[in-house]
Amino acid sequence: MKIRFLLPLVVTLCFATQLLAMPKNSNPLSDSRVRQAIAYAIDMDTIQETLLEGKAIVADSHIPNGPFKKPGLPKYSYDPDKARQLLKEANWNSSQELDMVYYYSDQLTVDLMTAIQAYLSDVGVKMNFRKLEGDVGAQLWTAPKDPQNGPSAVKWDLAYGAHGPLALQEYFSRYKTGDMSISPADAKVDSMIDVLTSTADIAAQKKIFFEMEDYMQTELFTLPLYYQQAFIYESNKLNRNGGIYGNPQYNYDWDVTKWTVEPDANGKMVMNTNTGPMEFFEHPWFNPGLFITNKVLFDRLISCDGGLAPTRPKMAKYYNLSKDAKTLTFELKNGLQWHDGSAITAEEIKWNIELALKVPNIMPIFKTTFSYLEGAEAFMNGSASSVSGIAISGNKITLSFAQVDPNVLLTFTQWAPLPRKYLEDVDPAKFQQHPFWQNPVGSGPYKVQEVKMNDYLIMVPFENFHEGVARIDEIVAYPSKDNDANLVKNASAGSLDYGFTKNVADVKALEEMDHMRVIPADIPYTRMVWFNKYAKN
Amino acid sequence: MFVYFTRRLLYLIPMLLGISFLIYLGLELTPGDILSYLLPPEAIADLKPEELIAMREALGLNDPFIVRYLYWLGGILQGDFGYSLASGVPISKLVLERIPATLELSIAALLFSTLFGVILGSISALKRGSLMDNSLTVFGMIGVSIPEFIFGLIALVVFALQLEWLPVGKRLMPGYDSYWDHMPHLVMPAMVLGLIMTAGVMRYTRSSMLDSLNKEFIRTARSKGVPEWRVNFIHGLRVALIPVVVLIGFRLPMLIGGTVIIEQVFQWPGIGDLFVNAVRGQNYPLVMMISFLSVTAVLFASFLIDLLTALLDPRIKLE
Amino acid sequence: MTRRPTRLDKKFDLLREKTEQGTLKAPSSNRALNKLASNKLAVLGLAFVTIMILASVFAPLVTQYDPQKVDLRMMLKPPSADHILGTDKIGRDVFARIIYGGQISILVGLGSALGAALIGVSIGAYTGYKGGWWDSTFLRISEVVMSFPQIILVLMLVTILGQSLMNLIIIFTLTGWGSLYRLTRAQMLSLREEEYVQALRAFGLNTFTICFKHILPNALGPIMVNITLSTAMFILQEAGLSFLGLGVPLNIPTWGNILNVAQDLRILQNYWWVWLPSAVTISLFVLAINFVGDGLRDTTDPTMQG
Amino acid sequence: MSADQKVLSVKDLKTYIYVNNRCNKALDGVSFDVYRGKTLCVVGESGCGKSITASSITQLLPKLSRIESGEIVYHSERGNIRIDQLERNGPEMRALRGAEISMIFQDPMTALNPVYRIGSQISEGLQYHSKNTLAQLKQTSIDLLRQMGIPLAEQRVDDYPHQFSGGMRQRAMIAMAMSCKPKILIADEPTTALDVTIQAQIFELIDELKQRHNTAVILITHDMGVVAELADHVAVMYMGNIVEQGTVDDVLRHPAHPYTEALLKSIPILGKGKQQQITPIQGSTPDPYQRPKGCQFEPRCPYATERCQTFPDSQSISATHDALCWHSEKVLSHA
Repeated sequence: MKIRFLLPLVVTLCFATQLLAMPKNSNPLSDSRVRQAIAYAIDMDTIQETLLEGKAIVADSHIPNGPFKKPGLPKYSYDPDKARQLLKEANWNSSQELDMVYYYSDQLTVDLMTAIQAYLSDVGVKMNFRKLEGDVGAQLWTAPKDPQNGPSAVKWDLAYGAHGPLALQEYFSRYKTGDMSISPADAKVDSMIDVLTSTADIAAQKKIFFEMEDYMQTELFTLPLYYQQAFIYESNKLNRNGGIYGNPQYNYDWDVTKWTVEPDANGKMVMNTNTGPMEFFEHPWFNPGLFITNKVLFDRLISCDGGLAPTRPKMAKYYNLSKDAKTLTFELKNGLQWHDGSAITAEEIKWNIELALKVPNIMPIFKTTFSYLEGAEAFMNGSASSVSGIAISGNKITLSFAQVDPNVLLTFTQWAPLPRKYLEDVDPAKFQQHPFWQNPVGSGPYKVQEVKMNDYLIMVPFENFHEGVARIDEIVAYPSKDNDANLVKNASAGSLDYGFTKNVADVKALEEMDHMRVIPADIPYTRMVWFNKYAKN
Repeated sequence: MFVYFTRRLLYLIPMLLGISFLIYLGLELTPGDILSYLLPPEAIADLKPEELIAMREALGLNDPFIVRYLYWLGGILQGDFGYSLASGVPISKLVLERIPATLELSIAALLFSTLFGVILGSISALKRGSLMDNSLTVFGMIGVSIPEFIFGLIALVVFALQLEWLPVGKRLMPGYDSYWDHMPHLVMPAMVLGLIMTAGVMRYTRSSMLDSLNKEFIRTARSKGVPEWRVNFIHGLRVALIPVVVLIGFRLPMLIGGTVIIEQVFQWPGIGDLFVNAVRGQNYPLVMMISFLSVTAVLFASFLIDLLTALLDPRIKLE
Repeated sequence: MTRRPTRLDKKFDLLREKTEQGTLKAPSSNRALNKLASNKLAVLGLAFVTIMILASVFAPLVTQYDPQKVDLRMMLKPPSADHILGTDKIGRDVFARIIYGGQISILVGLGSALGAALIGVSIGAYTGYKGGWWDSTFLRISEVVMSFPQIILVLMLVTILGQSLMNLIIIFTLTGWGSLYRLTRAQMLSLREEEYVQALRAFGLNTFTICFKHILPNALGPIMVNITLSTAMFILQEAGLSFLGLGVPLNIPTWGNILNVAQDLRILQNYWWVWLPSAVTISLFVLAINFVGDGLRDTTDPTMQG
Repeated sequence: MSADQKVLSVKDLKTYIYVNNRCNKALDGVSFDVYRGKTLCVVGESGCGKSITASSITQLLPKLSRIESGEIVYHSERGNIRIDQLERNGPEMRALRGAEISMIFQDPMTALNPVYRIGSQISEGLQYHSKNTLAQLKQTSIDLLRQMGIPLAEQRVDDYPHQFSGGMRQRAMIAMAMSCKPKILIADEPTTALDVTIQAQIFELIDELKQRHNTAVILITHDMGVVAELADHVAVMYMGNIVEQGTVDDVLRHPAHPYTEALLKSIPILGKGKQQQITPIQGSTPDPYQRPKGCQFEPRCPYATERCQTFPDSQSISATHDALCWHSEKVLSHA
């Protein structure tokens, strides 16, 4: 519908491509030449080698390297002369100071900002940076009332940050007119996003991705700096016994049940790790795999490979996505149990999906998938008591979608159902605050044995796990966030057997330890500089 | 005496009321948003403004100020310290869980610093002007001049990582059954915090002892022909201790403050750690309650110190 | 049975000899200054503090390097003839950063101490002299402020005001005035009973003049001591806050921020020149200030003799 | 006065004080004797060295001072003891203090330890100089307090010093000093800090004790009235020297030193009525660091001559009476 309405606009705009290299408003950053000049001014290769110690990949698009990335995208390799020339063409006013913001509190970010500042000043662009405090989200992403002309509702000119979505489409879907604080309405982008988010066919997806990447990178809507890698570290005591490595921030077929650890003096296999709960167990619907607890306490319907491509059914006996990608059918395995021994039913899965629709902070792709279900809208606004698009018969669940979601299978590789009987009374707005999250009951290969909230968490194998009982006797998780500040201390002291980090400095230190090994993993996690292209007042 | 202390205790009430109001007022002015703590910044980027507003409303962040203050105060009076915004866990539970750790650390550090400070300070005063006195004074000064976290980190690298004498940090570990099992974990944080505080106690004991040794009653004691140790300790130190105890009372806030940084260095799961996390996460109720409770603790402890001073100094009973 | 000579005896013999020969110099007229000068540690401390302040103020003359000049190809180089204290993680000259960092650290320390003194002393002097309602009000307020563990109050205010250089100075000032207030007030309470004050009052001088012009100068000794000691304390606190990531924004070089990289154990263990010089600088500076403060205390405190 | 009655003789005692890197010759050759059951009053202006004399005898001198030369001999039952040669706080010295020679200080407010009960402070010396059980010690304290005329001694023995009035504290101090029945009691201006009405009571008490126990008393005072009342012998001190000494009769009635003469003229004598002429001593005490070359009193002395530029020898007026003045004859005849 929308596409048909927008088509004439796209055509008109195609004529205007010549005009694109002009400032669109009073903000010089709306001029693509200025943005390109900034890109040329920064020597990302040197930064990658030195500051990032080679532990990153220089980016030439939002999208990480892989089949969905168009070969030969413009790279903007370091060329200060070109930068100066472009700035001259764009009549850059050298007295203007750009205001750059960021929200990380680590030393590396400050160092990177300092380096970028130095590079920019080299070509005659003044830039000052500051860390955002307080309500970061609002300061970054408040969209202007008038998405066409602005003025900008945020103060900054440049923002450094990262985007690491689960589905590649999300990299671009956020540029849709009215959603973002930085880009004036662009019909071409809108129309491409519409195609992107409604195509399930791989070939068609590739085509539109290529098109989109090319447009975004040529115009340099946003400057991708580098692709962050994740670094899995393991002690030499740990053996995955053939289990594969993959994106450690999400769930994949890592076969944790087969892992072994050198037994301790008592003959017990104990694996020490971090990301244990600090005040509560973070629920798995927002960060499905960032914490060890969410990985091993909960099970998913479908499994996927290390690159998160769906591969096989897991809790499901089988699954089937119809040709038009609008109907997904599962059948649950027989005899599935929660950790407390009660049965997992198909009815419970339905209740879970309905709850997920009402919980405000869940992972965006889950939200998208569920809200595309038939009758989801009616259920959300209260006019229906249940979602009509979910049909249950015995162990079989049939999901009918009103709209095609290219990531529907991905959702079910990450989304974990929860036991209904503990959460029946939950207020969706305070989902995370429910007492359940002090000692959750799940369906994964490990279950909670002892929670000592500020000291440690002990998890032991779930004796009725449907893929066999796990071999490691105890997983001990010490409390930390996903970027564990005490990682190096604890690893040197030998009290960490598994974990992952994105902190380059930590990786270097881990690599220097004889008893640890580090395995880099490519993840969709792009660090970039956003340009605020709206006019400011 | 009973009247004096009852009065002293009653006096705490308006004080605490004032403090509670100030704390609440102060924290209301924080620009932070609990959502920034609940969600990583990347995630907020993906949420729509109306979703953000709905989430704020649900968390009760939109009531008028005085209403929120009265609710809060009323809650405290009924023993309801509110709930952590992050987890929904009662704050009383969170704090109670952490109290043993902080109490352990601060009492150990307090005992250590008092014992060593008083002993070294007295030696310094008795050997005034000697090499011993001068080196103790200089060491004490160096001690208070090194930032505590550097001191802690170096101790950690040397004793935990290089020599492997002591655990690198944390408190309780799986398999610890007896209360004493985790004592090796306590050694380093308590020593580091204790040593930092020792310098102050030592310095103060020295000057108080010098003061006391210059008093007339010291000459009186000597004129009776009693041995020197008795003159110095039973008469000199005993009187010198009174201001030292008062000073330790004054330094209690410093002790609690010191735990904030030391707990971070040694992953000690105490109140300080909880507080830093709460500040970073702008978890208002938690920050408010911890501040309030720490001041209450300080006031109550100084009250106890007053009691102790009265026991040490018979002159106070008349007042 | 003769007494064995002690260390003191030698000193006594010398003094006695000089007295008998009449060669003992009469002490100079300014006893306090004389005493400070005879305190070697205080003189040494004063010299170090002065050198550091001068070096910071005239930083461009001391070092040719720009403290913010990034050279990614020169990162983590050990001390050499070019970079006498080596380079940091992004190739900046560590020596230059310490010298320039001194500007901010000393500004924070001294600025906050002076700010606290301004508030504490003026309130303490006036209300201490006047007494009455204002006096008891401020006494209560100071009690409230001082019963907070300082770092907790500071952290609370950091979250309220946000993290910036100016805010930090304001926060330190707001949290630090209590002790100076108490001190000044106590001095005023005893001095206002002195006879010369009664006399001034009888002359009909106004309160303000008596208070600030006639009494306050007599209380300056202990106040100066307190200001020096507060300066040392604030410099240490700045470092502590940097450690928590809640101090001066990381992009501004301060001693605390330079030292903060020691949190990275790899730097702490392998690249001593990145953090140790700033640790030593902070410690020496604080130590020096403490020595000066102690020296000042000894000279202004008549009960300390010997 | 036979020699066996002598309990203490001080000969040519020099004690110097070294404060602020200077040398103050506080006692510059002091000699006197003390006799059993007699009171020696040492008089003089403040700063003349009275208290230093007292603390030299017990070696309770300030830290930065020392006995340079001279002798202090204590004639004990076991023989003579050279006090000046004992280690300051050594065991021999401690054995004398409290037991044989005890002291009462100027200010009873500060001389008692504020944190201990009166009783325990009184018996503390006794505890070290004799073998007694705790109960005995307490009983002795009570008895002593009662002897000192403190009512309800059984109760007051458990009081703290701050609960006592000034006079009572000084009584307690005396009880403390007398607890071991010493041979010599040194009272260093024991009443200066007390009310006038209490002063007389304290002196009476000291006199009574002296008579009862045959104790020798060295009373340091600047009150000539007290001297007239209590003293057997008088020593007048000026700038670190004893300028005149003798029996009370010798010194008060026949002063042979211009300073004594001036001192006596400068104070009113009770009962002489309004007509008496009071003449203040002219000039002021010199700076101890800028002493006159010869006679210390020379700059203020009406009798001063050229000769006074040299330090005078001691002039013997009679067997019991000496003065340190070239013109003592003149002074004597003047009076």
